[in-house]
Amino acid sequence: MKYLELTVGAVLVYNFVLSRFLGICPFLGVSKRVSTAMGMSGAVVFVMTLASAITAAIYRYLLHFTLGGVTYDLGFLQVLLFILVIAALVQIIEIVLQKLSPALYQALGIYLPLITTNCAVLGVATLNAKANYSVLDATIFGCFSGVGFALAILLFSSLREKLELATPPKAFEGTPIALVTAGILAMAFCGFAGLC
Amino acid sequence: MSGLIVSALVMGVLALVLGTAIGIFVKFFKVKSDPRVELVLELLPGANCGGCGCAGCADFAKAVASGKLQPNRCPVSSREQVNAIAFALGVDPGEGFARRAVVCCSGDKYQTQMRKFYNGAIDCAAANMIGGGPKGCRYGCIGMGNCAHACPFGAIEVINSLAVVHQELCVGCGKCVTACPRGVIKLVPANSSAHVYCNSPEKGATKRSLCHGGCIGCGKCERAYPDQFTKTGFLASVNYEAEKLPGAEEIEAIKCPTGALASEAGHYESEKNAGKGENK
Amino acid sequence: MSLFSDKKEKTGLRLPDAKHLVLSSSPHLSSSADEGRIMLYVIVSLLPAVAAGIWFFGAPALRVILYSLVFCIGAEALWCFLAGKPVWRTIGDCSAAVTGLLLALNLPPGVPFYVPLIGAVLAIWLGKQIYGGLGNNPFNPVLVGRVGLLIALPALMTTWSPARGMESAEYPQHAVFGMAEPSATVTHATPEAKECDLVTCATPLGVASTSVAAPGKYRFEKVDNSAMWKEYFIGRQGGCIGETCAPALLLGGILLVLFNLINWRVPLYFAGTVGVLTAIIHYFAPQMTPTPVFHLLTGGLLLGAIFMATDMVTSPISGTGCVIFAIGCGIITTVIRIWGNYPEGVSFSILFMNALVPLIDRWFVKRPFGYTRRRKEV
Amino acid sequence: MNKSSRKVMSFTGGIHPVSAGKKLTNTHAVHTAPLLERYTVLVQENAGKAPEVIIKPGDKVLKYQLLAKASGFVSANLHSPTSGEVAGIIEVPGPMGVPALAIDIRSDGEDRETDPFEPIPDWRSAEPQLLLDRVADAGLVGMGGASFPTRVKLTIPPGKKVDTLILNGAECEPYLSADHRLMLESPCRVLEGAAIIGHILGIDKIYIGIEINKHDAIAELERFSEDYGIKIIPLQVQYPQGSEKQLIHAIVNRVVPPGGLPADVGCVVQNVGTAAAVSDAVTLGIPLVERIVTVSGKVLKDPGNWKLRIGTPVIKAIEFCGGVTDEPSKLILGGPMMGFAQNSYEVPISKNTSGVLLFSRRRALNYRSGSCIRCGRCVQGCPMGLCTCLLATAIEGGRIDLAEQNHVMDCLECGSCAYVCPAHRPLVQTLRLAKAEIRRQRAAAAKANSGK
Repeated sequence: MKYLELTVGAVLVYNFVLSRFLGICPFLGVSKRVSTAMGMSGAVVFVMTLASAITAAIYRYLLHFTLGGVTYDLGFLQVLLFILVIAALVQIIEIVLQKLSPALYQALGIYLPLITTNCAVLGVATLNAKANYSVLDATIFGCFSGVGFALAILLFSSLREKLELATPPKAFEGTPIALVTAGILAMAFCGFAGLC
Repeated sequence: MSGLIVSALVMGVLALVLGTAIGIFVKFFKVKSDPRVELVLELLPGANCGGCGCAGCADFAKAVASGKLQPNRCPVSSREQVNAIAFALGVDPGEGFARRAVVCCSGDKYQTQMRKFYNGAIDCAAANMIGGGPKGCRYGCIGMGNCAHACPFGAIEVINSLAVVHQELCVGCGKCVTACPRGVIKLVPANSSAHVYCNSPEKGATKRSLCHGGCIGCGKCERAYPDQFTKTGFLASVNYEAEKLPGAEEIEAIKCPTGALASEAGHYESEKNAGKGENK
Repeated sequence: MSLFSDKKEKTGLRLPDAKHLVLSSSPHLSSSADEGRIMLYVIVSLLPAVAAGIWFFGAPALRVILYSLVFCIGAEALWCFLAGKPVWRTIGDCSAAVTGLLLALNLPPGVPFYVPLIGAVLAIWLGKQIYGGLGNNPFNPVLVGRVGLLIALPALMTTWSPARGMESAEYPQHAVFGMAEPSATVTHATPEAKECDLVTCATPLGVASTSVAAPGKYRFEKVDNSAMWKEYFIGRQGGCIGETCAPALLLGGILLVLFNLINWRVPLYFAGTVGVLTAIIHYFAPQMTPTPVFHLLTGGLLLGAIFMATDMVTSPISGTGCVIFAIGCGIITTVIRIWGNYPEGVSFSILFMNALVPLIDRWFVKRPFGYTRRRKEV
Repeated sequence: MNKSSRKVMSFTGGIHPVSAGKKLTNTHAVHTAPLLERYTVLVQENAGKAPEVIIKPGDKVLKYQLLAKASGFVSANLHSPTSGEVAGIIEVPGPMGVPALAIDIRSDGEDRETDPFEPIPDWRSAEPQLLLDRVADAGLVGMGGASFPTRVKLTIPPGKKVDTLILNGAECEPYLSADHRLMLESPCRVLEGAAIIGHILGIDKIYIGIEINKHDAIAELERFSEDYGIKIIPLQVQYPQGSEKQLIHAIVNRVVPPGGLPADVGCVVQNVGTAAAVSDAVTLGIPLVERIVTVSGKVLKDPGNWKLRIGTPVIKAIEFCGGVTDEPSKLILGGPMMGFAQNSYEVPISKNTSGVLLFSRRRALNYRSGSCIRCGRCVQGCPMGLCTCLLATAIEGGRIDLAEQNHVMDCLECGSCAYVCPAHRPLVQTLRLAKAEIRRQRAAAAKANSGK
């Protein structure tokens, strides 16, 4: 039951994009096509899961430990360490992706390295730390937060692909209409409030 | 003090581990890429118009970096930008290549007879498949703006059912040329300023019955300036390879009887003002 | 003797000049269907619900309906005027009128005039026109308006007034809905009612979600029993103007199906999913949720299933897609009703599923003629 | 014969257009048109390559004399509709909206015939190849609409085996009743032609599919069909019942694969008019120079079916019907669903002209470029099961690639979608545009590939 709450909460109720408003940059940036959005969400799920696991481990075992009778509290290093880990992860993904799927790499463009500074990834690490989740809980939470991001960007990209064929007034073409759509989407997600 | 050392140590060890991991991945997954492609891509305008003949700027950058094409093939880049690319790669920028598009038709809805009632999709290609749209002439501009939609630079305006190119915005990418189902749009040297605004090879009398703006092949221009104009059948054309391209004074001197031969500015003005007199 | 026919007099020949003949692509015939007529039929199908709403909630309901209609058509006209679109032709397709009526049916009776005003602007501008007008909107405009109002003005949007007949002595439950007993009557029929601003009551769903179980007793016994079901079915319950009276809504639904305007599967599968899910949950954990009959008859389920989920523009094209869409709506409605903060989840569920429509359309397209699932080698 | 108990075949999708149009003409017996002074016979009557003209201006020609010779496999001979003098080879308004070359024949009023071919009355014992050559020599083309040379259709590509011949007597287009009258008035010609085609192909399974609204034609054909071993299949009244793929599906329940031909599933489909022409060519030795044309429309004074020679200008056909009673706004060659709107009265009748229709402004479909409300009627109506509205929206938004992915190339252009569209969107035109564009792209790609 606890895990159900954790997952439903991460995917629907506290959706990273549509409820917490984190990770908006790639949400808007790579949602023009469903295929690239799926590639991006794959990368984000991967990074968030791994980053959650590693940062939770670091937070629990590396930032607070006792050595030779002295207790060290390195909490001030938290952000620094988290960014280090995330940056390294993203770097690895980038290298792998460039080799395995050059087309996707091209399509994701600048947004791939930008996952490093993606507030969603750092956000999930910080939220984990704040809630003091165990490594397993943090991994699950991270993974499903990523799934939540994936769900949001998948819905959004399919809507945008449809909107591309619509004929909005000139002033609303492109990003404005996308932002309005994202707003209405967030409204729909409001309905899930209180599920857990 | 020990806190400082421990934190430095923690950071250091972590950095080392992660650095090693990245190093290992690089070893297995590294893709060789030409850094010059990135460089050229950065210097290109990024309009992805396809005017160079490649599929987008990235393709063109690859072609330039590998020496297949010369940097000046990009119609959008200014001379300075082309030179910058050439300088960065250490290659020859290539001869001047600038072109502009011209819609060779003056049959706006006041000039040409709107003889066919057309009912259907507002799209030149679609209209062309059904009896050729609302205008009588089979060779002229249909005026539903496929070229205007295709133009990435917003350089084409449809005035009174006739597409007119704004020369100051046109870069000569040629997208409109492919978009036009009739082949009315031609690419001409950028420094030319006078054109024959007619595309119909039909007989003068037939043309005259369909459109007041068409070239009737009177040959006045060819007689006056044989180097700069050629007449084939009933259609005069500007000889764009001539030493000196015709300008305002030649136009003034010839006084084309139908106004098919006009300077760019004059053509635009007359289209802009067409029909205003009739409304009054 | 010559065989020529040309000598014959050309009589009765009044052919127009050949250049006045219309050129167009095939086909040259069309059925009598027309966008404006479709919307008109929708309005006709809505009329029973509108009439029931006015009957049960009286003048305040009529006022809200009129406000909503005027504001929606006005908002549409204003936008078209500002955007340089043909005003009369856009209004002539009646879609704004449909939106206005549906929005009114989704509002509680007796809300002040600015509620339908905000709702109309949200629905017409943000929900529809910003996307390019009828046909381009991915979300149901009415729901954009309603959900926007629900989030922005929760207090106003959950202040309900009792339906006609609820104040009578025969009504089974007064106290549970927050109304005074008829003996100490303060209803809108009496002079005292004029002194208070509004007579309010609770909706069955609202009561159900807040009711606490007495030890050893069925938690929802007060609101969920056969006597109440009868009242709910007739429409004697608190709620939005158009959502209470089941017979009127069902009649509207039948009309829509007869006019061939909706896919009958959508309301059936939507309501069916809610019914089946709540039946299962009620069977195993009766204290968690009321019976399916209660769920089907209360709240906006019928209105949503018949009129909102079936909106052509925002529901999937293919039959399979429609079924998936409807089942999704049903699941989310049930989940929100049982576990969510909001007592009612129909609007949210449809809005959410609207966002899924492009994906459903992409993944569940009809297989064209000649394409077999596995190409058989002959 | 108890018809109601018989199983009526059909297909999925499709529409039920208003049936009133047929009543204008389907009880009118076929009239033979009087001889005209002048015929303008289109040089290219057939799909494929234009035949080579073998006469010169000034030549005297006789009726049935060869005017143009097939210039390849996918090409058809052309014969003179009457005797007279060739005035010239001129440009006339063509049926597709673009000017086309035509042979201008001034009739001498005598209508003298030559005997171009020897009749083969005992064709059952003749060599199939001989009969096939006769079909080719007589200049036969598909008379249903596409005017594909019949010889090509009857030459089965190597590696394919056909076992079924289906005659298309569905005539599902509203307003048209030419095939109906043909079947009713000369059932034996149709049946004999079918039997000859069967003999050419070596097939004995022959079906004639007819929509049940032509019950009199069904009864008439059934009187003789057993003599020829031909089965009459009543079909439901549903458009486009007469489309090859749908017809094959309805009658023998085989599914022609996308992009495939009927021969891929062992079928050959021929129009009943073509069958009658085959019978004439073989048993009487007459080439194809005339056909039955429905001249109809509410605005016509006296609509009816006329036997018209090829090259008859449309204006004459209208004159035969006594002119108009109300101002028409549209002139259509062919049926109202797939025919072509014309903007000239001088367009000549050709071998595939099944109808000449005049519509008033009120009757003709008036297209609007409104936006789609996704009502899904076009999807229900599409006999090919395409999501027409999504395709059209994609094409209008410039996403031809999306349309291609969603099988726009399978579109029959039958017009069912535009017929039912409540927004009156020009769906067929949009889809046709995309098809042309995709074909162009594919040709360009193929050219680029072969160049490499």
